[in-house]
Amino acid sequence: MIILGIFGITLLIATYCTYAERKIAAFIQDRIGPNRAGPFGLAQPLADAVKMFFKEEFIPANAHKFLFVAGPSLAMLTACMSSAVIPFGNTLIINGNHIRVQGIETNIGLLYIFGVVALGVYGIMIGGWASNNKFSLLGAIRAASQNISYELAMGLSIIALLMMSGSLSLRQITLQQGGEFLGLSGLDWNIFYQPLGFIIFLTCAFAETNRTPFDLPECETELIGGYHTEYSAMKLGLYLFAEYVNIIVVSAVMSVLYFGGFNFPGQDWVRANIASDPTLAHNLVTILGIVVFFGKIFAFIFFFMWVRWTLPRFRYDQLMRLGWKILIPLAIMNVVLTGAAILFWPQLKAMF
Amino acid sequence: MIQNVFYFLCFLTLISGSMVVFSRNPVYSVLFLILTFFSISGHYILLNAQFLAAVNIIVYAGAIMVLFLFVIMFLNLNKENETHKSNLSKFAAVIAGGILLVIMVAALKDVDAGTYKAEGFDSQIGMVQNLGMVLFKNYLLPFELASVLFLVAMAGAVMLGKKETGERHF
Amino acid sequence: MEETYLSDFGTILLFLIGGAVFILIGLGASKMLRPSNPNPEKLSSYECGEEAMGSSWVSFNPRFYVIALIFIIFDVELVFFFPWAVVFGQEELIRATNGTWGWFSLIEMGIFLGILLLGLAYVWVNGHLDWIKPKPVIPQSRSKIPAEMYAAVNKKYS
Amino acid sequence: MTSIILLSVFGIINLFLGFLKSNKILLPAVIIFLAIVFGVNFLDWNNPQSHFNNMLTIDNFAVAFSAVMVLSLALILPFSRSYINSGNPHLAEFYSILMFSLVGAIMMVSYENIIMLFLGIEILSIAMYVMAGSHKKELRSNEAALKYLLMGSFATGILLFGFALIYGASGSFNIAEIASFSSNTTATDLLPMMEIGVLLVLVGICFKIGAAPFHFWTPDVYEGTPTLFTTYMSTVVKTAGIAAFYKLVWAVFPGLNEFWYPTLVAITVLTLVIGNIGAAIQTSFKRMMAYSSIAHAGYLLIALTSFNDYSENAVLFYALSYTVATVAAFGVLKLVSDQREGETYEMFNGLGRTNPLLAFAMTVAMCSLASIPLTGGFFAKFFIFGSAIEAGAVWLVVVAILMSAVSIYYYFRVVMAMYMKEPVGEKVAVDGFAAFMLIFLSIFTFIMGIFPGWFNNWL
Amino acid sequence: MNEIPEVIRTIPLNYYLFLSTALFVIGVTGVLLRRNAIIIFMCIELMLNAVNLLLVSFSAYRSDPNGQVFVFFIMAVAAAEVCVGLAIIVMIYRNLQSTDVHLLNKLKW
Repeated sequence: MIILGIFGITLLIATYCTYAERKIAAFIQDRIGPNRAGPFGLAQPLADAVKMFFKEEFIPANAHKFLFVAGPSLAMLTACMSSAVIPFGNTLIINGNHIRVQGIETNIGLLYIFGVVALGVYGIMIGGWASNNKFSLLGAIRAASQNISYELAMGLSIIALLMMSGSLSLRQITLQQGGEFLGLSGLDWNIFYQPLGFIIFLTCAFAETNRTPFDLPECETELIGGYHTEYSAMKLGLYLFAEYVNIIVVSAVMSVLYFGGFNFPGQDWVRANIASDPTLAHNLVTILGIVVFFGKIFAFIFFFMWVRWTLPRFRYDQLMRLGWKILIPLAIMNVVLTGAAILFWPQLKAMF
Repeated sequence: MIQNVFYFLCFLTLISGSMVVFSRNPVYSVLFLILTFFSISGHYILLNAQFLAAVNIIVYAGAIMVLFLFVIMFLNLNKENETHKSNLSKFAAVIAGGILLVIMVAALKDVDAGTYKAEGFDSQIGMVQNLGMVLFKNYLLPFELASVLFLVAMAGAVMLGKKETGERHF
Repeated sequence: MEETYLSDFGTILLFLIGGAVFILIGLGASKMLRPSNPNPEKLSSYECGEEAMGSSWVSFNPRFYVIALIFIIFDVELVFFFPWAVVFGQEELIRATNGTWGWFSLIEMGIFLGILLLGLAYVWVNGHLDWIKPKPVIPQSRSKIPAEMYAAVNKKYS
Repeated sequence: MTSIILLSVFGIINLFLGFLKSNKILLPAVIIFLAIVFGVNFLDWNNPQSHFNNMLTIDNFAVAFSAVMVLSLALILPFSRSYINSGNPHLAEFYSILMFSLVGAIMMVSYENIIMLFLGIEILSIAMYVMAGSHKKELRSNEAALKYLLMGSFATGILLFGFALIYGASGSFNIAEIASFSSNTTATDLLPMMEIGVLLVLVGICFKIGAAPFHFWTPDVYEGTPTLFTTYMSTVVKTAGIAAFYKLVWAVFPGLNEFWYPTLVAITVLTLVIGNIGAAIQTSFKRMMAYSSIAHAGYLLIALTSFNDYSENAVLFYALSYTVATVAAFGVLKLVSDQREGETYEMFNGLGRTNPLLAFAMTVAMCSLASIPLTGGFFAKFFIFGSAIEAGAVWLVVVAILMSAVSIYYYFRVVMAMYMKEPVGEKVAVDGFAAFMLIFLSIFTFIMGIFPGWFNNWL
Repeated sequence: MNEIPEVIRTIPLNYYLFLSTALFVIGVTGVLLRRNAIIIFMCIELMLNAVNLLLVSFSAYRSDPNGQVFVFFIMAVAAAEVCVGLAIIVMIYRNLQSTDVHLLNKLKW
């Protein structure tokens, strides 16, 4: 049940991301944006879907037929897999059973995410290469190089977080952030301890999802459409869809790791004071938590789109310099600082 | 239920493993090898070696195979341009493999590898905490020396892989 | 330590199957619905309207490849960090060893990290991480009209 | 233990010294580093102790073999002058990778846990794959690297499957525990697994040390690899491999010796025959040396089949004398082939007239390899055969002596060429350091041949 | 709670032994059969994976973590080996424009 729910919601959000992207672009550029299909243009994604189904599509004669289809499928498949371990909410108590609002709770959740993100590059590489188009090949190579470069810094920033949490389970990490901070329960978020790590992770998240300012694999001005130059209709749709699903997953991971996941300030107060029945109170907090979690995800998605219309694209040498010569040393420094801080924590506490 | 999963994974492992060997197109070989890694990761999960399952995906599927794909793209090996061995030597290779299999199985079929011991069984040994403990306490020295290995590999690979000055650019 | 159950991992399979079904429905339905009347022009590779020259499976800049080589090594070193990060902060261990475990593990990782950093420094100084900066070539027009005349015209109408 | 740490640190320092403008400083620096390591190594003499939860044990066996290997590298490097003169941009990497590979070699002779053995083998092998391909523009070198890599990784796979089966049978990677398992063969249920494991490990190691019938990659690889690194391969890599093998069969599988002994004897005889006959029919000097190194691996394997009080010392003495002679031979080859194209016997024609020093050093080396009395090689074989006779393997010694007779033919072909034929080229220029090393190596060979007692009975 | 994984309870260890032996033999056959250096290299990876699977199954059935640590090291070393190996293959290609080992030399194998 919950699995289907998670799946459906992810896809739904991804669909509406396309709408949101246009609306936000329009807002930032002082335009109206899509407004014809349905009220406020809300049926626009539907219209897009219909277009994708009915549009003629062809596979270039020189392309590798099978791999040409396999590319977008792989991209979509890896994107779908990654949302499995994200804890969308705490447990719901129904008839005395604790049900976790999460696809799967594992001991290795973070490693799983890391592994699946690493796989994301196959879809792009294979698709770009199978197209037999010079632009596609260049796009694929750029994407692969960029993804692997930023994966390292991403991993290192996760390490620093892991040293504090001591657990790879995303759920554990979330629950650990439910404590008190500045007198508010549920605000003990990692962002306050790992600001540098968060910035590194955020940058890498942009790069891993190939979003502006890191959209060199598909930048129109240099490479037409990059790895999906030759794609059209449904297969292009799969690529775009995979990109939006990746954005959602990455936003969710960021909320879990750094912004307390489904914890929200004052949750203990809600639990204690609103409803008298403990089961009801628990469920209420959980549902509120889910809402808050999606709120955080939407905030991040908005941020992604905001940045897209704000920052110009990097040049490739700048991109590599940022990844290897700035982010990786910074991330290593962050690991060392975190280690030292953990060891000196009692002394640090005594000082203040 | 789990037995069926096991048999399915065995089947998948062996089939995709054979396809790595018999595929004409190197790109297919790479994809089948990735599939093999996934099915082996599935086995690890069945055996509750979760950490290794994840590492297997990260290191093999996420890094090593990307490099293989990179090289195949770089060298433009999509088409079948392998000169074929004579049928005789192919035949010999297959026969040699078959004989090896028969010998090994014949020798190992009498082995009773034993089974689990219920008392004192720790199903959590494959968890990252336990492995970390063992790795950083008992296997500290190999761990540190592995870094020397990485340094050698990196210095060597970069030296061999880079373009020399004056070399043709392509 | 949280116990985990194997059956949970079946969920990943469900996600995989769900994704596969979604893709199959998408591709299958669009295949049935869409028109298909290809012609050679449509099927040719897109190269901004030019006739495509040769196969596009060309060899690319080896720098990309060197980056991938370096990445593999660092990725494996990174994987070594994960178990360390998990056992590093364990408070019961630190307490059991009277605080020495923390220092011990920090130092042992410090050595590993130090060698990693030296490796990074090595490839950095060697210039393998440098990407050649684009050097814009200012186009030279081969017009017979001398440049001063343009300058004069520009000056006149500016 | 200290030597491993020092070598790693010096290797890294040396890597970064390469960023200096001039690479003149590198060679002296490396020699000094190696001298320090050589000295420090002996601090552990007669002070056996195990380190890091029984990961490795530094006993006299380990110290002695480490010393031989460090010494070999120090003897080889002076012949790298041509790289310095030609301003090779990767010189620092070459030296550092060689030093790192020594770390692996030392791990191989002092391991106490299979993981350490595996890691040691891999550090050494990966370094050698790189060095084999270090002449990037030369197709022969590339070929050698590829072939070495494919065969080496294939051997690693076989070796690892063997280790896995041994682990499955004995339940441990610690060699003491494996030994106690294998000497207690009542656990018959697991015995076939153990035996297959041991067999696969034997095959894997024989691949690595190039013993017949798994030697077929050796000639091509040795021929294609740049001469300096061929020297290293045929001395240090072989010594480390044999020492690790020795420890493996006698410290790990002693209980199973009825099982592996016949196999090992068969491999030994095959190696002796193929190595010597193969060397006799070669036309290229370097290829002959490759087969000769197979043959010498055969002699060393004789010591492995006869485990007794003498065999350890015999292996050590043989390794030392073989190293000294081989370095001298390859050193002359490198100096000559740098200036006269090719690596055939004809290249040495008349060297006795144009370069008496080179010819003399080569003659001494060849005599030692052919085990002529008064040179170290004579006593090396003498000790090996002694230990074999002590173990009762007389027929093995007979085969070995017959094969030694064959070896005189091909070793003296080059001596004949040097003194009997007309010169083919100009005088070969020799730099002072290399000349000094050649004189030193020759004297060393004679000392070993005249006062063998100084180098024997250490262990 | 210390639940023994169901696979360990219901499947004999010998099955894993045979599975990894079969996978290993497939790898060996591939090395002998194919000519393309990259495919040979992939077959070697297949062999290493057979080893890993065997070690993990021994380790899990015996509940002894040493085997899994060894697998961890094998993976690390395999990565380093692949790194050097592919560098060598590309270097050859640059000189030769082919990776077919047969064209490389007069190899007899």
